[in-house]
Amino acid sequence: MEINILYLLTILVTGVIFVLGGFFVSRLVGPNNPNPVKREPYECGEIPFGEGWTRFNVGYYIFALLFLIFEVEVVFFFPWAVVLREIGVLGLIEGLIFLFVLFFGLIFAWRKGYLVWH
Amino acid sequence: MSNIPADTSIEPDFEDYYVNMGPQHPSTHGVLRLIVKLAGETVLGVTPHIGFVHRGIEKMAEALTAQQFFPLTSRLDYLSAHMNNWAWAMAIEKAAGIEVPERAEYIRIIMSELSRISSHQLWWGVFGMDLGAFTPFLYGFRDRERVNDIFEKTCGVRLTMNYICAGGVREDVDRDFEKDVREFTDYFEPMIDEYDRLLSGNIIIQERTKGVGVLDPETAKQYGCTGPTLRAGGVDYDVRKNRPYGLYPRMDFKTAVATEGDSWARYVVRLEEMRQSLKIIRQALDQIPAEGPVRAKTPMNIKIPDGHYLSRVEAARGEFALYLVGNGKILPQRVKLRSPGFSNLSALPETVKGWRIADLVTIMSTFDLVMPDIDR
Amino acid sequence: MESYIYRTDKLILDLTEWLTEATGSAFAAEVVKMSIAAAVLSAFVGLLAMILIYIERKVAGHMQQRVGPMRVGPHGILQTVADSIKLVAKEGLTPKNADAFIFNLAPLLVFASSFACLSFIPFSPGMTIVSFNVGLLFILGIASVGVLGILAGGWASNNKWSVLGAMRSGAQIISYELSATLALLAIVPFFGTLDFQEIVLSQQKGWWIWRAPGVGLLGFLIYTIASTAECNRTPFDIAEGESELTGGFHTEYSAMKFAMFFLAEFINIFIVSAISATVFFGGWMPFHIEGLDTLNRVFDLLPPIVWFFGKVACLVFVVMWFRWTFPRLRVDQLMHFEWKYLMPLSLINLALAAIAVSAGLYFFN
Amino acid sequence: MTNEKPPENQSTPGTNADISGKPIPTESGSKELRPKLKEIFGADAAFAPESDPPRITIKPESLRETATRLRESGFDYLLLLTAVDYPDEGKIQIVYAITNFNEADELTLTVDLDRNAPEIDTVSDIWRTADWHEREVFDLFAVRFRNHPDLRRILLDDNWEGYPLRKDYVDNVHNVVKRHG
Repeated sequence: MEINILYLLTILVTGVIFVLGGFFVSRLVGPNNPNPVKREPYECGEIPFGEGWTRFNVGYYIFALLFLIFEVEVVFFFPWAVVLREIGVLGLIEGLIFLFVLFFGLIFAWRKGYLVWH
Repeated sequence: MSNIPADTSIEPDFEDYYVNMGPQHPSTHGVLRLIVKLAGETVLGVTPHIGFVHRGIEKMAEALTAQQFFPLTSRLDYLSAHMNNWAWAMAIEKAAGIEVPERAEYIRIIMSELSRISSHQLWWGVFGMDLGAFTPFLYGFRDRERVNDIFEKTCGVRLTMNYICAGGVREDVDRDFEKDVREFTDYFEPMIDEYDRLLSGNIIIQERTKGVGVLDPETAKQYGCTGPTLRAGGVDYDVRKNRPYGLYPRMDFKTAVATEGDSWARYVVRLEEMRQSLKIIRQALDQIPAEGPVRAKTPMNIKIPDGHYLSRVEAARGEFALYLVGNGKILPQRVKLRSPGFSNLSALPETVKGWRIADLVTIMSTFDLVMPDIDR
Repeated sequence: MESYIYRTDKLILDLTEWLTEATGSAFAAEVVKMSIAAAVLSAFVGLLAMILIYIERKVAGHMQQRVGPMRVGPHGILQTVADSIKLVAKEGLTPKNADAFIFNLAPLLVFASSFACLSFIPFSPGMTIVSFNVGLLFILGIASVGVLGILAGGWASNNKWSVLGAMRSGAQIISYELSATLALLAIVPFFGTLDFQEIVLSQQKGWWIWRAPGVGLLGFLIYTIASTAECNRTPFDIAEGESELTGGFHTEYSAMKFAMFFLAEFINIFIVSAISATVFFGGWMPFHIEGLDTLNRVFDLLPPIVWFFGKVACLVFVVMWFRWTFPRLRVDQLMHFEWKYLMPLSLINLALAAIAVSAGLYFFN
Repeated sequence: MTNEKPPENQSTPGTNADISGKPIPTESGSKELRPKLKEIFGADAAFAPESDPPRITIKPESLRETATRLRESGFDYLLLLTAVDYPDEGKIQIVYAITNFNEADELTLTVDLDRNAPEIDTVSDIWRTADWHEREVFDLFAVRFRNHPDLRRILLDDNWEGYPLRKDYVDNVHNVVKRHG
């Protein structure tokens, strides 16, 4: 088990090295002479006005929140799903109740109109 | 608020912000700049800025003789080059009182309808690409090649044909012309059904276009929109029917009209127009006299008599009108080119208001803008 | 004795044994194995991306009645090599108002997470770099780090198009991740493990796509749709949406920084297809029909690794097929489709799967 | 010219082509056009009846009134709006080509303006298509349109010097002029 974590770490580090190596080679091989015009953000060939960092419509965050709720619940399902065959009918019913609550939550959000993109 | 000056920096308030769409943007199809006011994804307003390919063709016209100006008319809406040539030829013929031989009139019709088809083929492909489906683009181009080949055989040119001239057409068609065109019509008619299968039947296309960007007929009329953009709203207006020119009165065809005025309607109208064009081409091929002159005798330098002359044709994008003011010399006093795209584009801000940025692309695509035509 | 190509698990064991003998310690052997794994995986990634990009262009070409790349090398097979050389030789720019650190971190996050995901994939018997007993959960977790990279990259660019693309991808990918997770979760009760090799082994009698009654097929469909969305592929490529957002979150990226996003996209296609192949189509397990021993033996002639890559290739083709057929959805339609159709459907699918398992309702027991 | 094929749809509204299919360059649009125009313009307008389309010269002051009356009597389509420069006569002539979507009647209004300070009322609230057309005329001829909602240059740069479609415009950089006859 521990050796597996070591493996994972190795792979992760390899991935990082792969990227950094790529950047390094690119820096070595490719030209590097930036100038203000080149570094201008792309806005279809016009000089951009204002910043890109603007406040955003709340529509995005509603979905982010919904995701957070559901994803956490879904993670709880994993151990249940793994042992479902061993825990029998009682475990099934308990899981289904949880699932129903989740489903109800979705219906609730739906009826409240949160699933409409603004 | 919708008309903000071009180069002052804008202090965005909390939710709205401005973004330049174009001149270098994949969906503006040419160099059109739209200043889009957004709140999140929703378009609050659009200010078009045009003129990036303004070449001063109207000014050039004042220094060119009638014959010399023909090539420039091909370079307006390069996809309706024949129709634009025709408009100029018609104005000159009207001014100088030139009779056009019958065979030439038929050739003009066939060429115009072919170029309408080729224009719509290109539009159809690009429309698919604007909506994220790249494959239709190449299907459209594949079929367009055939039309271009026909043009190339007769005119020697594939795009800016410069074929229709004062008093007829430049020279007689290629000897394979009739065979080629008939082959093309037989090939292309079932191909429109394939277009339907590939794109029109797709549920995503329908979701993306139905009800999106409704341009109601009253607004469209107010803005002087013409062509499929207007007819999609249920206004049965087609220059070929309402102000017939050439031999169009002899042709039996229907103007393609839809009722909804949305992007889907504009799409359907264009597909139907291709079918109607095929029908016209077939009739013209049946009726065309086998022999005969194709060009009336015209002087090298045509004197344009004093007066005002207006000629109107139905180009692929709508009504192309040409206003010629003569002063008795060979150089015109003034030539005004009324391009369909110019007026169609002016209705865009009204149409896109409240739609999302992806719909802006759809609507713009179904308006079918060609910038050299608008900027002249 | 069967050859190593069929018994890769034996190959690994023998290799470990030999290495332990040669180096004198079990740990040193593991270190050497780690180095081999890292080197092989790096080479594999480079090769995989190039092959996939080449295939994509060829598939697209033939679907569009053209031939695709033809000039560089026979049938253009060296085209992607030429492209990568070009990308390396380009100038990498950082826009002037951008958050430079996050801007450069983003491609790293995206690529490294995809790269790490590869280590869980069971290519062949015994051939998994990291065999966790919670592999499935882990891979889902690591994969979602990639979203963070896209979001961070788009946001750090300080370009309006990129920010729009980042916001879109943020909203989209997290939503579809739910469905993808739920679709896989629905199959978990059937095999009762999260270890990929065990998942494969549980399909000796038949692949879960048809062994699990109905829910397998439904789960596969949901997973295919949701994972296409997770990979930012058409018809769900709104984060890039080049006809709307001129490139979306990677508008400002150039040279190697862009190449990393591009590479990660293709690795992700491979990963989701590999997961799909493993969970629904038996991974490296050959196709067997119980009772028809002759036929089964013919199928056994193909080594497991060929089976695995064959299945993955088919699924990758499906994803490419989508891309060159469908137009793009609009962002609100995309979200509605997820939350109003896919989500309820995946929840129901999970409930049905749970009931089916408890009732012992599955084929080929 | 042979004439064996009769036209198949003779009754198209607005058709003024004879059987041979040759459009007759005479009167435009429906038969009721002339009486209608008489009704609208009365006798005070300079009416050029021989021209095609019918051309009426009106005074700048009566433009808005005329335009409103035209719009009310069904001329719902401003085909184009442009200007013609006559430096010798010291005038700029604004041309309105007006038609309608149903019968396709055509007529043109012309208004003569002083070349040195051309100014006229806008018609962009009557036909909205005039909005951009007036901007174009402003851009190229320096004609000011009173009460125009947004009179900016449309085709040229905001800081462009001069008005190119005026006859006396000289620009040796952008404009290569080759004279004939």
